[in-house]
Amino acid sequence: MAAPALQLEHVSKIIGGLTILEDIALTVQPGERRAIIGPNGAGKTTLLNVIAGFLPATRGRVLVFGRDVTKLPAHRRVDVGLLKTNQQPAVFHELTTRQNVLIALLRGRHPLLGLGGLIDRDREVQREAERVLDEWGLLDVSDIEVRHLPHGFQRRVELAARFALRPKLLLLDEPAAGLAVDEIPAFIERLKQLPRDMTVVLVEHSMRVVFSFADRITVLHHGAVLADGTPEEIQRNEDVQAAYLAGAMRGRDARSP
Amino acid sequence: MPVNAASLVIGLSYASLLFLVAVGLSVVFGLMRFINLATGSLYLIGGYIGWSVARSTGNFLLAVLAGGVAALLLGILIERGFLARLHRKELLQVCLTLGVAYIVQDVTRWIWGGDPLRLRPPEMLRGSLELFGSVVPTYRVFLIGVGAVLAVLVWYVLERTKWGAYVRAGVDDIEMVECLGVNVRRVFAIVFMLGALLSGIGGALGTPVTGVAPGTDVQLLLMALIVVVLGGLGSVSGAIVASVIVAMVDTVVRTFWPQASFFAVWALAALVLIVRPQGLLGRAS
Amino acid sequence: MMMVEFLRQGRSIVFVVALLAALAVAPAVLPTYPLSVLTEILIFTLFAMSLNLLLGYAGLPSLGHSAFFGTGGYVVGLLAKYYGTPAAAALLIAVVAGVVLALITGPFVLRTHGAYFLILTLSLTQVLFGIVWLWRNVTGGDDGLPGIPTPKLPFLIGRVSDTANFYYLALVIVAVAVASLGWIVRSPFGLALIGIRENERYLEGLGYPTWTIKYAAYAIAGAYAALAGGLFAYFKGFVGPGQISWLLAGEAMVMVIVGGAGTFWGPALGSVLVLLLRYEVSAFTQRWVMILGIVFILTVLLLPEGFIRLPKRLRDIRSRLRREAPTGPTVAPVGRSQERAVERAIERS
Amino acid sequence: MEQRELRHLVSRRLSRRTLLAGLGAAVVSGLLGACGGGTATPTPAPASPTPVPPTPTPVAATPTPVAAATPTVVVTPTVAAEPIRIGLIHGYTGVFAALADNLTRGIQLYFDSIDNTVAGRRVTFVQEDDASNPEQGLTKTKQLVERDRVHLIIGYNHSGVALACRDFLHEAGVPTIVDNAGAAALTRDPKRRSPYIFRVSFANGQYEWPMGPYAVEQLGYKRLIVTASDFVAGHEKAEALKKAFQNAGGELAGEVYPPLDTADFAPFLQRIQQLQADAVWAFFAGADAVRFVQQYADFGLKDQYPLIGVGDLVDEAYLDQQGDAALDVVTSLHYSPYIDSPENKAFVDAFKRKHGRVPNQFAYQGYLAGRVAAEALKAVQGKVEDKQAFLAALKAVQFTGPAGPFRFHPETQNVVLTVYFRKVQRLPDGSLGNVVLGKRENVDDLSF
Repeated sequence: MAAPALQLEHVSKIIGGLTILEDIALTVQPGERRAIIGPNGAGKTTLLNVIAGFLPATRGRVLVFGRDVTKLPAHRRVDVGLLKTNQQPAVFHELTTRQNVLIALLRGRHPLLGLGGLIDRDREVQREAERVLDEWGLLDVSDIEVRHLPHGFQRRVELAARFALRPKLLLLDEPAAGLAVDEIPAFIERLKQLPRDMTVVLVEHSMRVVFSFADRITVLHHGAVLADGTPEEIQRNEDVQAAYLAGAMRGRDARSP
Repeated sequence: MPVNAASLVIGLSYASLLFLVAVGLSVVFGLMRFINLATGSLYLIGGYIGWSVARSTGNFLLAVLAGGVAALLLGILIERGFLARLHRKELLQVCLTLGVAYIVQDVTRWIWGGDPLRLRPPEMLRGSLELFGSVVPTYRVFLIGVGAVLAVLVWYVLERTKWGAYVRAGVDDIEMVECLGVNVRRVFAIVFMLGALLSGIGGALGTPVTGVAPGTDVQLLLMALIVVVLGGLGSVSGAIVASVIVAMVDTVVRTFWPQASFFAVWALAALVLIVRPQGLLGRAS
Repeated sequence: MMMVEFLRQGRSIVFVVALLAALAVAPAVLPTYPLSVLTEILIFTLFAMSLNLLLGYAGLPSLGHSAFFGTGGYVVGLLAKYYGTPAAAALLIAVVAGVVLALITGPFVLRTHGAYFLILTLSLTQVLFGIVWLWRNVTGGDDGLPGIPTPKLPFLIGRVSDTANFYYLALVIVAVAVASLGWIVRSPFGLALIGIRENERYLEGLGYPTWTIKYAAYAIAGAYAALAGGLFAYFKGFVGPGQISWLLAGEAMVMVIVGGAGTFWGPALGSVLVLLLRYEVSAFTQRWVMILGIVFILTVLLLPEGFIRLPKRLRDIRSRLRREAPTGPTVAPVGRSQERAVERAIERS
Repeated sequence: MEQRELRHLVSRRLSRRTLLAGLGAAVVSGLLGACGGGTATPTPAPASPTPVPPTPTPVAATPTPVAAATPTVVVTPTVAAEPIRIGLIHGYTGVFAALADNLTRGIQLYFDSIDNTVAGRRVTFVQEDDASNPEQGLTKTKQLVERDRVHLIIGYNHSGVALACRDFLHEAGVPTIVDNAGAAALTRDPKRRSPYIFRVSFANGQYEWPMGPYAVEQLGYKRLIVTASDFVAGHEKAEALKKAFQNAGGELAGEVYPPLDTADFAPFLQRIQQLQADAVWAFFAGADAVRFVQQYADFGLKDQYPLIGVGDLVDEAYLDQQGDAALDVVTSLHYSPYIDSPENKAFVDAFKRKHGRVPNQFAYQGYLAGRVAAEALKAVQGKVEDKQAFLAALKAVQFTGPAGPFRFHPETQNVVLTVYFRKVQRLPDGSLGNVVLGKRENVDDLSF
């Protein structure tokens, strides 16, 4: 059997004496769509950041496709096919849409940290960027600085740049946040069209997105895994319901230490 | 005897001056990430105006107040005129305040000439007194007193009042304070002006020791920058602690290894930043 | 698309060729004094452009770039004084020294950001300044090292004046250096630098080794600054602590900002403006310091993106007047065609 | 779509190009217009009585108090040739601004006294600011020589600037009178002195060393603490003094070198306090001098060790600020406004009339420079263009000036000084002044 796409072993994160994540174990199989949910302050975003390497784990191991990446910095984890999106779309505001796509495509293409080539001369990457822009319906805005684009478009630019890198494991941090209600169905459709050889881990508040997309759901509560199962199982789980009710009431307190 | 009471008085009196110049810079720095390279100019203005007022009225207290007010006016000009537009644009702030510093430099040279001027302390503070077996100038002891009082005052206002809480919260998280319905801009403006006032008072109080001349602004600016960074941006206690540390290190090095005094404090600043990039009492960003 | 690209490139090629041609014939039309000012402008252009790599592209506000400039100058000065090293070798060693200094200090200064980075680079420069000032036996202290022989291009000796000779030498070196800087900013590395300025973390999330890139940029900027410093020492025939002083770093910073930080030609324009102000205005009035200050302030207020954006700024103002619709201060002005493009894209999706 | 974009681009391209071209043209023409004055100005024919000075910056246009009083244009029937152009270069901005102003006042004072005319030829000035910055100084010197085509340069208050410009002045063969910069090498070092460069002020150490024997023999100090600003000039001066003091049988008790621009001397004074000596010798200038003398008194050191040193410490310009702290300080210098001679009295009175204050050493040096230049010009009947004759005339200049006989050392072309020992005392009018105690004559710059 192939190694799991993502495996967390006893992962803990302590910041300033405060335990944010406690002894998390998680296994995501290749091709799986996994949602991580939980009340505010449960540590979902922290968990994604630990996986992506932006925050070092205090304890425990992170394995991606069987490879131990615990000690690797974030940029090296991209090499094993791991990419993450942000709550606020991770785009470069003063670059154009095209440049945002190019910057992703150009990663590691040229020797000497990229000093060994010229962007304009790299016809291949230009064509590829054109294709990506076309694919994501961004051709019309390709030469506009991203800061001038509406939020939904910025999200699209972010995803286009990420997908250009053909990730094998994609971490989505509240991708639907900031979308208008009527934009959500189309967005779910887009998610569903993601290729099946890609593993997706999703943190999301919109239950509509979660339940129509995820194969399995993990529930975090106070930095620990509360439940793990199929959407149906989670829906029936009483602990989860209790946690959500309590969490909804204490949400704000839980966020600030 | 290596370090005696006199060294202490010297160091602490210098620390008082540094604190007065640096505290405004520090809080403004921390609050608005505003890099004010015209800080030394505020000191210079305070010193020159103080000198002129003392010369024409003979009243030292009036001179100090006038120096503070003059710097305050310049501070208001900078704040109202320019700063409001340059929020969070560090490079432009550097350019702008450097421009202000140039202008102040030139205008003061125009008005007061290039010769060094010195304000004489009032009659009762002249001369020296004996302290634990060392002779120290009375004025230095007075400076320590004033510095300490102002430090406590600033500390109290910023650490113990509601208004100060807004400022401190603003240092950490501006959006949050704005959500509380506080007019952060006004808080900024007041902090900036208070900082200018203190720098000006520092200038007038400092002239009996440092004198004022072209170049005094740059010396004080550089020292203030060190203090601010050592203490940690936005931290009043940091500014107090760092003022004392910088002044004491400077004093001790100068006494025992004068050659090194040229860059001792810079080496100290570099060392601290390398070990603790956020400064001694600053919070990690 | 290919056509468009060709035209776009063509435009800049025309500009560069015209500029080079103008600079090449300058000695024929300019007397020696303006020519030496032009030489100084060329050298400072290189210095400001190297700083721009950090300041404008990578968003690292260094107030200590003169450390590299001065290092280059002192290497050249010391080699000339004690070993009589030929200029080509000395300049090469100066560049290496700049890189070495950057590689040593980089790991320390790159731990910090923003204002702290500014102060830390300033501190390091001050420490170097102190060393140079105090090490009188070797560096000449505040008097500096005078009497550095100015190198000449051998095949031009006797054909043009010495001033013109060194001008051509500087022109060739600066032109090559600027061309290579042009390569750097148009390379994926250059784009990555902007990414670091915009959001270092996002770039890291795309798999870029951001720290290494910053380190490399710091070293590259150090190399170019040292080259400029070495040239400057040859040009002036002496090197002194003023060339390592933070005030010089501040002036370079101002050149970059006044010209246009983060734009390729901005620093060149900035060095032209600042040096002309310094040398020409001071010939007319002692109040030139004040005038310089006023220019800084006006630039910040009226042309925050630098003089290089003056044409664009004028266009913006014109189009705003035409539309008579005041845009809010926080919303950056968007061209009409851009708005339409966004609308069109939204409709289609 | 393609086409529209293209058109858009082309129109943008055109407007950009025109703008760029415009900008470039503006820059270049600005450069030419601003810098090219030298070639743009036609040399006036010798006979044409052109009242327009060919230089863009006659001193009369600058707002200094000196200039304001200068008669703008003097057209006398005797003016037959184009004016003699003298370049004045000092650090008019920056830390040494006041010093530069005093030097210029002195120069102006002398030339005013001869109606800015020598041997029937008018003298005009081009004033340039080197900001006491060697890089700027060199550029400005080139500007004076290559664009303004001055016949003679008077200036250089800063050693670094003078050293930086030395090679250029030498190679371009510009007759130069240094009126302050003391860098010893400029005249003492046979490899660095130049037949074109003269110095009317001093070489560092020249007026300091006589204090050594004077302190031992006249003041009776056997042990001395030496303190000076930590820069080259400070060390040069201190070295000369130390050597002379030790040769005279004195002993050094310690040395302290505070950095330039020390805001607070207290720690150094602390150190001095811990040493055992008969007196303290000090060299500080500018703001440092004011602070040092004041803080020296504040810490009660005046009662412990008498303060002696160089004249810069208690310059007439600072005495008012230093007040009683300066009383009884004994210094050596090549000038004092209280030298009792008719020449000095005339100079002091003239200066007082014009500027309302007593001249200091810098005003005196400027005055000397002006007079030396004028005397040499007179000797060649104003034919400054005959460079060799003019240089020979400069070398031969001799007269009795405010501080006694003036002449250059034939080998070094540096002034031979009369060094005065002075003491700060309260004058009958209640102000403070450096009263002359004694003097040492014929001190040249090879004597130490």
